[in-house]
Amino acid sequence: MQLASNFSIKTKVFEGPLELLLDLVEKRKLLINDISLAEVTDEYMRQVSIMQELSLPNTAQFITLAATLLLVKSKSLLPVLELTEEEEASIEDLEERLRQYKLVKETAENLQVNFGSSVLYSPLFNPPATPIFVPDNFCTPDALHKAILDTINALPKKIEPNKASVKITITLEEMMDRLQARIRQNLKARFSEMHADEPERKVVIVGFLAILELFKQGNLIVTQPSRFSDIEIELDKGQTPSYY
Amino acid sequence: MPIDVLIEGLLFYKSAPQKKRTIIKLFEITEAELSEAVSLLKERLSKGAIRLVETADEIQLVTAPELAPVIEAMRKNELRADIGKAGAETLAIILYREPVSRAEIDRIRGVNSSFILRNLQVRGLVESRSSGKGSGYEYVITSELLTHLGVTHKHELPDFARIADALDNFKISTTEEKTI
Amino acid sequence: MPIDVLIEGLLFYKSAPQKKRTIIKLFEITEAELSEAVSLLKERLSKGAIRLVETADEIQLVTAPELAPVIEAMRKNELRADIGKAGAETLAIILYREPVSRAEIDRIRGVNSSFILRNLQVRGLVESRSSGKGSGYEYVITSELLTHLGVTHKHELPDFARIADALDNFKISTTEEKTI
Repeated sequence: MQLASNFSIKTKVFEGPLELLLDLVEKRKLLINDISLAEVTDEYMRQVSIMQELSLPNTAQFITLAATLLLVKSKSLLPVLELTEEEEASIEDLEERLRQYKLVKETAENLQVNFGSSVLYSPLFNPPATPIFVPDNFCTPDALHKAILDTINALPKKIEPNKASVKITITLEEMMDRLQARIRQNLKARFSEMHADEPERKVVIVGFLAILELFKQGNLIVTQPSRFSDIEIELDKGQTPSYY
Repeated sequence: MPIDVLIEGLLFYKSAPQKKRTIIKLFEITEAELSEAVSLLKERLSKGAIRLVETADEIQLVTAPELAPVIEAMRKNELRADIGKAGAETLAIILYREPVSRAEIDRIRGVNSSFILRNLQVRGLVESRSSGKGSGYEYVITSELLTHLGVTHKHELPDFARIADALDNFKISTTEEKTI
Repeated sequence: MPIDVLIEGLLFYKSAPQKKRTIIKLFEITEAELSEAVSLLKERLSKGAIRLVETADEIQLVTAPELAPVIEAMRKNELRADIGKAGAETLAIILYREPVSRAEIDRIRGVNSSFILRNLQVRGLVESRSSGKGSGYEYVITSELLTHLGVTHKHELPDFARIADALDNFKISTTEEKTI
């Protein structure tokens, strides 16, 4: 109980992925573009993995957006990365959606402040003191029984567990661990071999990003002999002897 | 704001006769100011559909006499029409749940029921009474309708227990969701 | 009798929002005649305490904004309603883009809005109607919403045209609905 309340104080609860993403961009006072999105990707992934650990509802919809963010980040770390037309479109779409959501959010803030501050009142209703009794065909036990059954049938059903078709459940951290272990064994691995048996495109992307992260941290030597050729990965033994 | 506008707003909002005494006190004006404002207001309203009627003690806004045939026809039409599916659902909720607040009726139906409730009251099918707690009203079936339905005991209503259960369960599940 | 007077009488007698559709049928007038009469009525009322609120579908008589403090004082310590952050976002989308489908609202907010929409309908701030094309529903604002925002028409909201335009002009491929 104590823990839970501490958590809610420290962590803002985000209703949706756009809200979280916009919050991250605005906290850094950035404009909405591919550069700022790449910059907040790590933090976004971190927040989503926290949500996953806490098994918060609706985490799946955050992960869908994460896939696009990872694309953005991969491209920014490795400009030679070729994206398909569809992938390019999904990135542009994300930027536009974020701009649109930003406008909605700002408009909503004004609306919330104004709501009820100066009301135009409609006249009070004064029920008749002695109404005339006018029943109709609905005023029978059977008709009203049917009406209440219709009402009960129309009640909203309990919210079903999220059945969004997002299968990806692997986090960035898990991926990095797996990758390091494999590299330790093989010392030199090829990107295409490493992921040949991964059927999910998104998993490949996460894996690729993990490689780039390790590269950035200096744990790996990544070489691509020529454009479009396979990427070779080695553990940088010289710099990180502590791995042995 | 001009006094005649203030008075017009008050009469319109209350849509019931108001004591002149009360108005004088409320707006801190003299009797002379009131009668001057009333003349002004009568004059201004004369081109529209609304009239101000005045007795020794009270004033009130009403529709112009020329409109009487139109209004009377509308009233008859309203009473001749049936209460409709929405009316029947609202009435059924009150029958099975009474006494029940408007908020709960709205929550069960998923839409705002205030105008339907007015219609049911005008037709003498339900009545509202102050709920005791807070400022809210709760709705009950009129004794005329109960007699008309031939129901002496709620438990005689078809499916009474099962329906009460279903509505109770819904109440519980919606009060748990505090997501807004 | 002039149509604007007839409409004023109807609105005053009903003292609730009336669908334009219903008025057109009742008085056997055209849409153009209705909108001309509404303009005339608005103009005539502008000097008094009563205003006409208008949405795409309905019109209603209410008190002028200047009277708000007077009436609020009469209603005593009534809590000011809050619509919440999620409610405000959903309202903003409907207000500036109506008529708008639930799928579109969900897409813009990036979350499922069905629970919030039900809540807004219960409060009478928005309404759903069948979209005409296909089986879907679309959401529109009610005059009740405008009365809470203190305007008689949505175009009176600050920056209305700019925001509505901007929200329309984002280049987003609407075929991609996988994001929810």
